[in-house]
Amino acid sequence: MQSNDSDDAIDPLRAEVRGWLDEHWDASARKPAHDFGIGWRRLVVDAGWAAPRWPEQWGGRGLSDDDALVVEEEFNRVGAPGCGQDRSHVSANTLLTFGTDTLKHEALFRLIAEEITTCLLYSEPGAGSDLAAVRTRADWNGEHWVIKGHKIWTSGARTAEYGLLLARTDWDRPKHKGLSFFFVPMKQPGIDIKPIHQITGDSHFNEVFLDDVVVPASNLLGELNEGWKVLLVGLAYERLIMGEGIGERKQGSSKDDHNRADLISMARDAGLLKDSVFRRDLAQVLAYRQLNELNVARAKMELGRDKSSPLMSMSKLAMSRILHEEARIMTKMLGAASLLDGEPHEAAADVNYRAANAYMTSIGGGTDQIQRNIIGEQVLGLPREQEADRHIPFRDSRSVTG
Amino acid sequence: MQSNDSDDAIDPLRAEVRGWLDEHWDASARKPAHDFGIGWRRLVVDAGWAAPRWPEQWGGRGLSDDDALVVEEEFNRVGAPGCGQDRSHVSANTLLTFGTDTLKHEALFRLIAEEITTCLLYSEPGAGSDLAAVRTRADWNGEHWVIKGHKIWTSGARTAEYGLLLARTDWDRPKHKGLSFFFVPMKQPGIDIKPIHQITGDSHFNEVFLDDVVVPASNLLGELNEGWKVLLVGLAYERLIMGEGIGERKQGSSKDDHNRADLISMARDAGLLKDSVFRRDLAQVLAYRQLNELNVARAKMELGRDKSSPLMSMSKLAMSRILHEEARIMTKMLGAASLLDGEPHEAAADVNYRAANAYMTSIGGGTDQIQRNIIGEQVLGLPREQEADRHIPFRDSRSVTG
Amino acid sequence: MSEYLSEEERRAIRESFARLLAKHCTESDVRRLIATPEGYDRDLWRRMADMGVLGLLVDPTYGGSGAGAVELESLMEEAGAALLPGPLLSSGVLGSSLFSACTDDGVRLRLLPGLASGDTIASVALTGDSGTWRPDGVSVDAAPKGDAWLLTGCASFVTWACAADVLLVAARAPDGLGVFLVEDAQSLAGVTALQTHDPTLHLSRVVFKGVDAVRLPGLDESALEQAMNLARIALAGEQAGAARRVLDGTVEYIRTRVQFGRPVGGFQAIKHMAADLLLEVESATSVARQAASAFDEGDADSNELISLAAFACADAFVQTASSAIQMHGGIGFTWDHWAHLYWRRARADAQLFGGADFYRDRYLAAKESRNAK
Amino acid sequence: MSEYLSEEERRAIRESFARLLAKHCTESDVRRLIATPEGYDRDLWRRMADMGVLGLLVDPTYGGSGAGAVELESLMEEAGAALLPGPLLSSGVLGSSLFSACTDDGVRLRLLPGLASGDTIASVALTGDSGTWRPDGVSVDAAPKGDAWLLTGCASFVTWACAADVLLVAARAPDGLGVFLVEDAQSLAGVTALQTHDPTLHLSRVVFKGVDAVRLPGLDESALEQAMNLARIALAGEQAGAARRVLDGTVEYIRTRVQFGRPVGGFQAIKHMAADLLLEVESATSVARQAASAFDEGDADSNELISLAAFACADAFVQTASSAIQMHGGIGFTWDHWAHLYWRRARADAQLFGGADFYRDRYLAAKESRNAK
Repeated sequence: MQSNDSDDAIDPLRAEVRGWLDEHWDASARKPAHDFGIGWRRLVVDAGWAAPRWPEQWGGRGLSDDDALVVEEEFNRVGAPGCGQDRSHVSANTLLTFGTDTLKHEALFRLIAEEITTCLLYSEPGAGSDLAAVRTRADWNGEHWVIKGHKIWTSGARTAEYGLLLARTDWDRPKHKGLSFFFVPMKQPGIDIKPIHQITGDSHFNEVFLDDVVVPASNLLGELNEGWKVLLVGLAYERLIMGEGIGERKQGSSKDDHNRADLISMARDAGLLKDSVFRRDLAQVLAYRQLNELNVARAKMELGRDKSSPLMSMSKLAMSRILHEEARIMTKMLGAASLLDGEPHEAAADVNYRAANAYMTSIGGGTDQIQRNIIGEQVLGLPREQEADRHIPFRDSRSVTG
Repeated sequence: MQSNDSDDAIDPLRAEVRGWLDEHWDASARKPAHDFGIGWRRLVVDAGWAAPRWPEQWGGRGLSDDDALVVEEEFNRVGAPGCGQDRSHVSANTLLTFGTDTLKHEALFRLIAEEITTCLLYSEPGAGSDLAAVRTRADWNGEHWVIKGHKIWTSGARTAEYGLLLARTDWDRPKHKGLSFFFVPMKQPGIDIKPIHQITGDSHFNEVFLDDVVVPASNLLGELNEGWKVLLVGLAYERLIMGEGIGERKQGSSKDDHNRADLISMARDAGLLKDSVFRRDLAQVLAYRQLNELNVARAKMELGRDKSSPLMSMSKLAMSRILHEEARIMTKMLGAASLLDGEPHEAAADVNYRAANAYMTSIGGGTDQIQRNIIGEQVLGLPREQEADRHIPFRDSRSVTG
Repeated sequence: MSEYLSEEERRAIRESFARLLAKHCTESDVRRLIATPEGYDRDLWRRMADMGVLGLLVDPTYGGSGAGAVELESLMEEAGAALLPGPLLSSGVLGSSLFSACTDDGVRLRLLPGLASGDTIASVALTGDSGTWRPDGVSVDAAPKGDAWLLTGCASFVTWACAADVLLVAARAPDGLGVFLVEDAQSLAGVTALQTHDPTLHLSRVVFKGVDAVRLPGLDESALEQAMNLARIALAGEQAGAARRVLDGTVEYIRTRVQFGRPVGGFQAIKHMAADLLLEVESATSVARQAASAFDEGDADSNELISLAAFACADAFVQTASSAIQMHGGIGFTWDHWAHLYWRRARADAQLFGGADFYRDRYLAAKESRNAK
Repeated sequence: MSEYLSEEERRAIRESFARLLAKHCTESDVRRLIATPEGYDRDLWRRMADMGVLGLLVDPTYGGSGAGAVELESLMEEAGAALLPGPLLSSGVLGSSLFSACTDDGVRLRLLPGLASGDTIASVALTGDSGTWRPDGVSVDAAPKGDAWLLTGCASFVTWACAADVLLVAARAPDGLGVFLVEDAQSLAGVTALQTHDPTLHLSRVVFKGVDAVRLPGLDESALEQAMNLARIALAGEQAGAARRVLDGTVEYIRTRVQFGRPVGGFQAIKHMAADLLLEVESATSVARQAASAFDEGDADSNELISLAAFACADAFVQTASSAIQMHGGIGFTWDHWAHLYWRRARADAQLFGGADFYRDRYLAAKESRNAK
């Protein structure tokens, strides 16, 4: 990976990106150089920089991973957003891989230009860790798919243009074999969205009730009854992102996006840096975080930036411990003050929020227990957990029969 | 429970025990008052004090639990051994409950007089946690039982008069339903005893190879193929005893029987009692032990002295943590000195022995993991672990087919 | 143990209290109370008084039942299990035991009957902004002013001052710590309600700018410590009882919640968490009860046991409530589920009267001094 | 990273070393060596020299390969995995780096070629009976005696002194800590072999009653610290490699050991232990390697990373080896099983050069000073 900036050795791609950015982006003001009549991100999409690894047909430039990183570097260098969607945009990548051309034409460019958003309609009250037990049904009425069911843990449901839906299309097959994956247009009747109040106080998530919601044939992703495969691609991404600590953002709260705790400064302010008991705990918590960062860095180095690795699958589990332990040590720092909460007690509110929000990582996107199963089975090759209803028709499963 | 010592209120039983002891036991010298021509323990047996709860026919006095405790108190008061076998002698109690009269006449009195010992022939290389998977076979040849198999983790095999053996008598029934329980005479050909060298350096245990060993019909305990039930009685006892910390005895080593570590004195000698980091760890380890003692005391108070209770089943698990943590903190106290070992480095040898020997409690008599299953299932009523071969003929189980 | 209550009476009052709470302090009652400014149920308070719960520690001479720490701990297990909000610990434990220890019979006659009958509610200010609940954390000064005293300074984390008729204040007098009575607490200026993490707990900060108060004779630092010890035992009982309730509820859930075709409690990861929690809950129960009994008996190891109870019960409740959320999965992360209410109480209880590490050290110090003998 | 070894050469030497160990340092080899007085395999030592392992840190001028911490760490992962007994750390790391830092080219020319070829074995005495491996733990004094020096005092926990031809001694001179050379170490009086808990490790205690020695110029406290840093990195690599091997072996066992009709690795209690261990093992690997790379690059955070590696790798190896015994059940409790050999090494490695808590504090101190900037 090179980041040689000397002009004499500059490669043509880097020169091109740089030239384009010089023309379109005002690096000092951190905004577009002119009013181009369209949004900045759409401008980036049109230029082919939003997803440079993608084929040209879908707005990309068919670049190699190394070349795409050159593009990202140049964008980062001048602080211009909009690049790297081919690496980080879960829904768009899923659509690119599994979608029909009709649907791609309809949604792909708007997604990577971030003109529209999506939401995830995966979990159900009866299908949490056991996602393949979903009972939301999709039936073909001769014209289009008709959806009926109850989803939960959906963030951004109200603003989303599409919901990525996992639904059952065949009840006579085993649980994993009768599922299909849809892009559901969210702006239609029959969709009822009810916020979930979390233990943090936030309402980041929703329940979504679907009652005779219609979906065109072209919005089926992948093959009929092969929805589980489509889903796995998205889930792998979600875990990877959580492992890098993005899960600790206070999404939906009034706080900053990136608020990693500066534990040393906090400890110094609390006069605890001379307390040897506290020092040991603090050192261990800092170590957990740094070790995870080193693991992630090594994984990226060993395997290239956008491939997954055994290390990545451990990262979410590590992050769960980090967030719980950080909240614990911060509570200790505050002592009795952690009894308080709310705006007048900012430090307490922050600590208590973190303590509750840590469960978002240890439960959301697969509980710690499920993560350990995955690591044990998929990384270490240990025998699968026995699943009583894995091979029987889903309609005979205890999820249906109770 | 009364321990009123004033003569005017003394109950007749207490008076009788006291009188007997006055006559037979020299409390100041802690030995029998005279040479009675037989061993002290046999004297106690003959007087009916060794197992006072038992029926008179088998050497007891048919006393209630409360009355038996009076006898024990009086024996303890003057430091006389030999009482309480009806509470603590696992083999003898098993024999009393399940044995034939022939076998009882042959062995019961000698057992509680401690003239003979027994050993346990339960575990096998392929049947550790899964004890019901034993493959040692017992076949009836028309005259007696013929035993063939390989047992492991047997202590005291060389000196034992009898081995308590779990063997398979029916291979066509499910694993738990084809086992029988025998008292095997150990002093006979066909029994080969090979010591196991443990990680502590001790050789407390043996492997026992049985090759056409013969056992009379009267040495079958309980019904044919009902050996699992007989076994459970013994196992419950073993766990109870480990939970009270008897497992931390250095059996087979040259050290004392009761050598609970005096961690506070050790810490004081090591100059660590002023180290606040160390103090916290030390306090926590002391707490683990004291909490377990309080649990055991409460269980005894709530349920009477020789009944089992949910608390008792947790005690072995607690003791496992206690012993491992004590070894850990003692290692910390020694620091670099724990690199050493052997006689010239007594403190190091002790710590390193304890660190290794802690596994005797966390693995022996049911691993911590098995204990948690038992607590979860039998105390909390959670669903049983699925056991793939529980309901199939044992000869079709993976333990046999590989 | 009490000279006044028989074993049967003790069991009977615990069972009655449990039934009362099962009826009037359900989860929905607690949620309803959280939304009210008072934060507790005056009717239930009255019923608790009628049942003898409020006067438990008060001598029969003053209308109580003259029971001891054993009875108190036992009832607090029920209060914890039900997540009872209100000034029981403030008024029924700290207030009652301080007034009872006061050597002025006039004060006792005037205050204790009201405390036992529930007509008077006491709140006790024990610590300053440091929130250490140690003598050195007291930041109110008391200066003599004729026969009376003048209080200056600040107390914080004062439990249920909002509900109090009388306020007892630990303050530094020229001759050492003392306890001072401020009557008509509702008209006291300088009381600020604090927003709390545990919505079932009401706390206030009180600033004293020369407040008139009466010094309670006989209440020195050691009397204060005795009252604190009773409060620690009560809190330990609350924690043990609450932890047990949380475990029971969680076990019930994992027995019935089906995933992967079977109840999740059948999976070892969950089953073993439950087994480990049971050990913590049983240990908490054992030590809370033993600390109470040692206190009543005046045993030499009672301080050691009280410290052990303080951190073991705090840790057990926090661990149980924290694990319960994890074991419930997504549903445990929702506001409408009961788990986080206990989790908040567990976090709060772990701070009241000082943190676990403080008591761990105090426990070791007590063991050391016994070991040295 | 080295200027002399290419990426391919580095990979090649690691693979060759791994093959060599797979052939000559099997479990039965280790058990055989444990029973010998020497405790290590002289033939294997020679082969390691031929392969360039012993001269890894030695400049090509003196017959070595002039590699750095990155290569060292990488080979130590293999050495740890194979439980290699012998003076690699003493001679190949501490000895080599101290002699290399000596400013007297004559000393370098005289000693380094022998170290690289395996003909000379060095042992380094770094700490006294306190076993702290800190400057204040040095309890040998050096007094000038003409051109030479006289050593008095005592050093302990000296690794592989029994095998050493030359002994390097950290001692307190009038102008501060220095390093002193005692040649013909085999005829040195006052060396006592210590019985060790880890039978693959040989330790001695050395009493100096006026022993003649040569002071090595250029070796002050900071040179000593640099050599220690290399040794810490090497030890971290050994721990990471050993922990990985233990986990691999344990996973292999639980994949095949059948109880209750299925492999025990299918039970969550065991599977999840393995998953948690993998996280520890991967973290140990990451930090050992990153510490090596930061050392070679002279990064500002290299001290921080070395301290982090020291405690994280020690803890990871102890945890992995301890859990491995538990996961094996009864068979893991037998002397004939390999698990306890690693467990003993893990416990020993966790004490060498200072315990985990010391490094945890040192890590925090390093982070503090970076945070303050």
